[in-house]
Amino acid sequence: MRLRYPTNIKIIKVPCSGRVAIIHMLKALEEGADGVIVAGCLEGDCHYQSGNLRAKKRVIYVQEVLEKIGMEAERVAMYNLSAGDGPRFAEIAREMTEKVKELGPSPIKNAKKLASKKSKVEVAA
Amino acid sequence: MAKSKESKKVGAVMVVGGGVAGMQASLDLADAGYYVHLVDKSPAIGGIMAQLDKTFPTNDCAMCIISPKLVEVGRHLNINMITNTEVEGLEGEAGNFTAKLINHPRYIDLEKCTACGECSRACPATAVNEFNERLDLREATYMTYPQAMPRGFVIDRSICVGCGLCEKVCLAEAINYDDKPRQTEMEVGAVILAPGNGVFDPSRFETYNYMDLPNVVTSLEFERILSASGPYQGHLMRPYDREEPQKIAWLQCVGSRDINHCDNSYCSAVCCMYAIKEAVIAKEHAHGELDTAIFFMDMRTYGKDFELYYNRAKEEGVRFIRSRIHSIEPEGECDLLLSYVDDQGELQSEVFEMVVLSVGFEVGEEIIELSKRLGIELNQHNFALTDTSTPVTTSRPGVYVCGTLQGPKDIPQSVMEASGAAAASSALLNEVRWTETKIKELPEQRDISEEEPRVGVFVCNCGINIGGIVDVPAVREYARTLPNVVHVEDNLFTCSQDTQVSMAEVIKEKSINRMVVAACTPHTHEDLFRETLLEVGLNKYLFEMANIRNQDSWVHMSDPEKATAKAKDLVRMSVARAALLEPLEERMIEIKQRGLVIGGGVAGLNAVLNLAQQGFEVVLVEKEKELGGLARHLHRTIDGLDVQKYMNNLIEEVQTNEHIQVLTEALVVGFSGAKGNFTTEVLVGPGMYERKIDHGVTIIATGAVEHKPNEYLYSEDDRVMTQLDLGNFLHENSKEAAKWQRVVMIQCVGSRNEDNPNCSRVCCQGAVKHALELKELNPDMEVIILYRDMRMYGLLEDYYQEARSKGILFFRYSADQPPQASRNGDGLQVTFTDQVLNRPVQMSADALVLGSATMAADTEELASLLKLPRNRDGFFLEAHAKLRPVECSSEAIYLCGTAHAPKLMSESIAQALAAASKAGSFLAAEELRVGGAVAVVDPERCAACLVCVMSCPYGVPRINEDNVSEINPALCQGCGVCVSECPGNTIHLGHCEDDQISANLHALLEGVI
Amino acid sequence: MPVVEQLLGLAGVGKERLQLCWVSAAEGQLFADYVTKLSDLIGQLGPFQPDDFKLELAAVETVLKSTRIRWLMGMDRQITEQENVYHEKMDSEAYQAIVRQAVAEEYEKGMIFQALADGPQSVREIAGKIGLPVYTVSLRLNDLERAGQAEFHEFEGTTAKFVRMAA
Amino acid sequence: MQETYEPKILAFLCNWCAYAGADLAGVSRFQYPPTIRIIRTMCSGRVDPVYVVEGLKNGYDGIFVFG
Amino acid sequence: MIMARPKPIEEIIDEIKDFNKVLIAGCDGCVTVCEAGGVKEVQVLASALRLYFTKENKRMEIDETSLTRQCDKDYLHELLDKIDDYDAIVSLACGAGVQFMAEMYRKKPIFPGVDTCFIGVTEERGVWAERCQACGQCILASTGGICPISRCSKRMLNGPCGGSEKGKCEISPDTDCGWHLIYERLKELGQLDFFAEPTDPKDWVSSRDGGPRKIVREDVRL
Amino acid sequence: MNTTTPSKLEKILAEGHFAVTSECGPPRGVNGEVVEEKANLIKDHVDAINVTDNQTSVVRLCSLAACIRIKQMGLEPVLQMVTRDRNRIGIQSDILGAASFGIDNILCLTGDHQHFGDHPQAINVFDLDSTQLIQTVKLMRDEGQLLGGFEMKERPNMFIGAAANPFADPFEIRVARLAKKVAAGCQFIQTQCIYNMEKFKTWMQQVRDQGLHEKVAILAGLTPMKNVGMAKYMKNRVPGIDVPDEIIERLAAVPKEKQADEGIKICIEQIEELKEEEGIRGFHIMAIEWEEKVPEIVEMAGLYPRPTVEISAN
Repeated sequence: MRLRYPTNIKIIKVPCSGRVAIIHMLKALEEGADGVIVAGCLEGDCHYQSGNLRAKKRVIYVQEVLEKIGMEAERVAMYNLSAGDGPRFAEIAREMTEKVKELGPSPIKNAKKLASKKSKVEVAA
Repeated sequence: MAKSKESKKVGAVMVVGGGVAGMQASLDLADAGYYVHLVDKSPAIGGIMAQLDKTFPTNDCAMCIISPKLVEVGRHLNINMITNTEVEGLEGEAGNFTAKLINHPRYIDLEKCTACGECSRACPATAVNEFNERLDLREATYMTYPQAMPRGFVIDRSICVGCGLCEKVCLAEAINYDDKPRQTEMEVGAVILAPGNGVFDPSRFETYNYMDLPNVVTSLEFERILSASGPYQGHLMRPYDREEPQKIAWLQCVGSRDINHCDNSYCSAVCCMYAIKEAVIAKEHAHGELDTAIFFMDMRTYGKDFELYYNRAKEEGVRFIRSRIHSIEPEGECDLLLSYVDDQGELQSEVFEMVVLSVGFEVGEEIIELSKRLGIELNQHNFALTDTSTPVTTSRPGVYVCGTLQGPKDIPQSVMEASGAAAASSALLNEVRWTETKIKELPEQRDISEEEPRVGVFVCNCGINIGGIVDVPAVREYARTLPNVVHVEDNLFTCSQDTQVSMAEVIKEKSINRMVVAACTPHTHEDLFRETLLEVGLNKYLFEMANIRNQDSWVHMSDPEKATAKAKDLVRMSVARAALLEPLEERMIEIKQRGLVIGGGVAGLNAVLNLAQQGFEVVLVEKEKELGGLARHLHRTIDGLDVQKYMNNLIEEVQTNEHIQVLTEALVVGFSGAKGNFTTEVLVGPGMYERKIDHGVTIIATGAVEHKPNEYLYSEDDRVMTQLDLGNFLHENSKEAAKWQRVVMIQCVGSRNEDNPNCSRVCCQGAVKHALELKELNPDMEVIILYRDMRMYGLLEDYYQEARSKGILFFRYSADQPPQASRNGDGLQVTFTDQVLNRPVQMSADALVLGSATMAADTEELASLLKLPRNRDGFFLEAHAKLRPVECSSEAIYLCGTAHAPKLMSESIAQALAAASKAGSFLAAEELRVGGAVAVVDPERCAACLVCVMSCPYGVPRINEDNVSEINPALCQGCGVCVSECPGNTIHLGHCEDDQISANLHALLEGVI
Repeated sequence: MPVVEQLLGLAGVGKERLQLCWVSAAEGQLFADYVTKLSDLIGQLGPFQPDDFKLELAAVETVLKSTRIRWLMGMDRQITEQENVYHEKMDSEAYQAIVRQAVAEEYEKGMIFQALADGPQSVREIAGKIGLPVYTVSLRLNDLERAGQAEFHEFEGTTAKFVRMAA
Repeated sequence: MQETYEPKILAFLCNWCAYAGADLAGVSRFQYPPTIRIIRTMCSGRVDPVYVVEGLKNGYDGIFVFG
Repeated sequence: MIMARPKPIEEIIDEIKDFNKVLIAGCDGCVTVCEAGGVKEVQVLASALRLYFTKENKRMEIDETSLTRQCDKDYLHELLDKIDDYDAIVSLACGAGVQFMAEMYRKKPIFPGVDTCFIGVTEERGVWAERCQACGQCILASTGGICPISRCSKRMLNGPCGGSEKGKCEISPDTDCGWHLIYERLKELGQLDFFAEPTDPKDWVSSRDGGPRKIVREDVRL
Repeated sequence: MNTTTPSKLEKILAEGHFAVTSECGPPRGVNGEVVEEKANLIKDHVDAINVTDNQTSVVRLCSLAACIRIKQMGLEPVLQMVTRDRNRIGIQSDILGAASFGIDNILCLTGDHQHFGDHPQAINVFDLDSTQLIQTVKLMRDEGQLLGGFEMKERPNMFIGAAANPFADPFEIRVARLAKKVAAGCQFIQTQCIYNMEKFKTWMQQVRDQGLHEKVAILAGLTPMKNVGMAKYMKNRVPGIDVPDEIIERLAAVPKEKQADEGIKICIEQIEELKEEEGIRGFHIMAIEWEEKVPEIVEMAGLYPRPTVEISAN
């Protein structure tokens, strides 16, 4: 339908949202992602019956961990949409991009940049 | 099986009409080993269903259900889609026909056309878009709908001015102006007619002045308005000024049950349900409060869970007004005035902002012509003439019919009949199975485990869809710099046939062992590329797709630089993941070539007979002493079939067929194994000795029972009887019955109340059948039927018509004021409140006949043994109400007859044939592919903590003898939940390993820091 | 020229303001007469205020720039005199009708496109501004949506607002 | 409308016929109102309909095309 | 199985914030079963800690490993060569594992990553409940297989106290009263006479109160 | 019932009078006089005064010290002891201490869980439970032995009592437990405060069926209600108390200021009713923080004046 949404979203295909483990979300943040979306089917419509419910619980767990270590919990979010709902996906993409923009770049990214600059300096010195 | 000389039968079938029925029949037959020619007169298959927005009763979006079927038919090796073609004639006899076709010119070569859409964007000529029911325009070169199959455009000569612009813009040089109509002939063994039907054109109703009031639309137009791919992108707007209507009315029976405007006296069976659906969905779409009103005569929601749907609609505020609107007058600038008489008899008039005409089915001229050309007889409504006991066989042997040409019906019924027709043709052509079909020989798979990953990257322009926005050459050059990449190339259309061939060569030449294609969505093209890999001897899982079209170029059109950067990221991610892809082999396991049918009623008998005719060994298990089930108590069907005679020779045929083994007085006590290899334990005969049966498929046909009412003095007075009792009574002593002066019948006894909210579908026609019989016995007997809704759906309406003309009186009662049966002296009395006079009426009766409900048989134990879900009322749950009505959710177990839901005998037979067809197709494959993208447990690190056992939604993981967890590849659905839950991280999911995902992540974010 | 004339008519500017005359190199006199006659005619018509036709002119411009109309105009002779790609000749009257129809459609689309310039509006608002019947605006707006030049924006109560999109 | 108002008119003259005709008018000193401004084009075919609109938008009261 | 609950992450952060190189050691035994200390939890904890310290711009290296069990010396031995290049270790094993590792690697600070709670059972996925206090002298024979020491909040040996209500313990409506269960079970087994005579005070020597305990079995010892 | 201990309470019961006991809660501080004031309020109207031992796990002046004070006032204290706070060593040494001061009534309780009190973090002991405490006191009195087996020269001679809650679920165990306590050596019982009459009567009936009412003197526990709020609080918050709705409605029906008197009236009616109940040998009136009302209740219930019994000094 050629709807438009910002380019910041990069999509990884998994068989079911239930396949996304907590470690995947944390690793993404560790590698410097500013935000993580886990998108699953509408509740009750999951092809694998309860995959999306597991995903929801894991996202909540990651959000709690983020809060505890002083990062914004909204950087990770769970969305549910149906396969036929193209506009909803575009809406989600825009909404999440806005939200993450407000939150600003991920502290990890800056820290890593700083660290790599420092290590470069050390090497140079 | 070599083609046997003496039978000159042809192992191919022609299916006429590519709607949902045509597609289902083609798929069943192709899987069962026959070559299918699917002929459709329009440029794309999909039929009416493709135009629908949502479908009742599940409210799934029609496109979401039908597109997998479309892709499957489009890609199936043994289905040859011939679109834009009509059938000229058909000679020959069953098993060996010669069909003459005319292929109308398409002017676009389907091989080359990649559906990029440039031509239609440039085309200057426009015409009314029939797909969107004339709500908007379309160009001369068009594709009927975005997901059309075959994916290609067509030029509509009637409006094309021939300016040649499309040829100029078409990069694929697919346009061919001197395409000519071609005559072709082909040999087929059987023909299945599924041309579907047109809908009634309401312009014939001057009083509705449909033509000059834009806000009066047909139901199909309303479907397009609601559909997300429709003219208004799914926003609820009325055509005149695109305002959101606040009040919409639906007028039922437009072009059905009507003899003065048109001669369609039949009921179109689906309009009530789709009107309710459209009202409910419209409410969902509306922002503010939407007042919806349906004007109807009888609310005919007779199918499975239809009544629940009707009740829920009432709860959601849909108003149901029992009156037929005569005319629609314009009011103000564009509103509409309807006037009607309400229940209390007062004249009411209301102004609506939009009116939807629920148009019924009508057999179009073309279809009538087609039927004549193919030499099949039509009944008085121009539907195909079929017999109750053989619902899918036409008057011409070897030619079968299914779908709406056989009679007005809804999608599940059409799909059932489609499978039924497939079963019938499969039985006819059983000896020449697998003779015409092609099987793809695949070269030996190269063992690449030792090799270093050598990744080939193929970036696609997809015409200008990608190339126009993303700088493809830059992406290609960027890919060259990525690790493990040994070859990069970009091409105009990677999915076109010639590119596939060239890619195969490149792979061989550079011994590439991983392939990354940056193009469109894996959903539509992954299998296509995987097949190319197989053809070149590579394991099909060594393939990764970067979606740089649907998820990049198409959605970032306004920002080419960022889109190109994103494309590079996506390619980098895919290359990183591709390097880690492992070859996954799929094991073939043998399917036990025997079927098991549980339940020996009319459905079970038909299923077992057809399976046998398809050449398979079948065992029939029946817990009663003799076969027949509920049909034993029926004598005559409403259209005159002598049930007992039919049942007797059916049973005789089953017992004499050497492929069938009948076990009566047999109770199922054990059930184990997986699809293709079930083992069932049965206790047989009075001696209850145990028998173990190994079989590949199971068909459930456990039937239903008649509800024994506990009201209306049923058990206290023998003059009060159920319809079945009356059937037996009439059969034995009809003279006695003739003496009756007055017979009162009460409908909906035990149905449509709290504990059984569903409608039992068959009691209305049962009552009318017996009423007509009674009138024959004694014309001046007074027969009175008290009903809540007369649900004489489809062609049954004629009998309702006949009953009224013969003086049978019909009185309506409302659920909250049911009739009372009482006794004074030894006379029987019935009192009820007449809706028109609104006063109680009391009358004596010689006999009181109750239309009692059809309830589910007690299958508690069987359901738990087979782990089959049942709904609240005890009927078995089908896998999908619309598209898989005869399959259970667990594979290779099929369902038919009244075990699924109450239904007419002819409908049970159709469903039985459908179940036999599905079972036949499954068995015909002889081998089953399992494994591949499934979960595997690494035993060393398994702490046997049972987390996987507890978290798998399908309960597949088991702890084996050396107490570590084990996952049966045949049952694992590959969702990967256990992989993420396992605390020891010891479970691996083929093609979606943790390291592959982290490689993806790492590669993505590598660019960032 | 017939197309431009039709457009000027539609725009309410009146086709008199555009004159086409044939003058050979030798007919200096004829040239002068034409000039005088026509300038009197224009004189009677009075000054032409471009501002009160701003919208219409912009619409005419878009129509004249649209590939569809230019291509139809360009191919007019080819199809009606020689033959089209199907090696058939179309009778020019039918072709003209098609062209006229196309021009009218494109003009209405152009007007709506211009009207949408100042922010999201409903069908009725557009109709009011450009003086076309509501139902026509609704149909043509749908064409714009199909071509990606306009898009449904949002609902204000029950009224749908549409907005222009850069094609 | 009184005569005194001076209409502004834009004229496109094809170089071979009309333009030459106009020159001839000049040579023979035929008089015609000074209201027109002439643009020479190689052929009247070159006159793109868009120019007509451009003219009107920029304030001309009339457009002549001489082929 | 021994049941444990992952420690709140802020506690672990406090434990290791002054070090630069830390090893997270999981255990594939009981803590994997109760999803507190398995390989998955090690990865999640390590990743979360890395997130925190990177955010705080503190150079911190966190490695992950997991041993088959931490209550056996030879498994602990596996860390011998690696241990030196770490400043500290966070062990996700149960209390026994953490202490045993501390005993073996004397100079390295070993921090607990989980809170070991009790010996118990998995009632359902995600719900674990206590069943045994390891009092060293099992009396289940006389209480119908339900232990009052662990199931009664007052460790009473003689029948329900006055505070039990509707079969639930006085301290909370969702804790079963141990003695109520015992009484029902005895009634089913027809052993109500066990319930009748009073039980003498218990000899607590064999329980925790008798001081840290050891089991020495000469039959298997060399 | 012959008297085995110097306890005045035992003598009164032995002579068949209705014994009346009450309670006084020691203060949450050091001021011992509070105990004395409370004792003075009720000294002529009761035969013995119970002193609670850290009731509801709330730290208070210890029961032993309070009992000593009451003894020195010449009154008859009943030492309440919970097994929650002390292990068997502490318990036995306290019993010896009490006996040394001539305190010769002891009420053996298990005690409320520390969860309710002001130190939920505390560890609870429960080395013994109430039944085992009865056995211990009996062992010390009859065999003169400590649990560890040591033979004592002088023996504490105490009249042993315990508590019983006829209303706690499951109902049928309650009588079995009472039997257990009697078997352990308990001589008198003070029940939980009674509001649900029929339930109490069915309990008493079962007690009588097993003939326990001869083996042990049952004192009916009563607590007058101050107002409807207190009634609701008791019903919902205090474990093991069954307050039927009629009582709450009766209190609610009366205006605020009248509710106290209504509470007393109910208490008196209960006493009258329980007098007829066979097996009831006395009343234990627990008027927490309302000791001044006890005399009024005792008088109005016709239990005044108290019978005098010659006390054998021991």
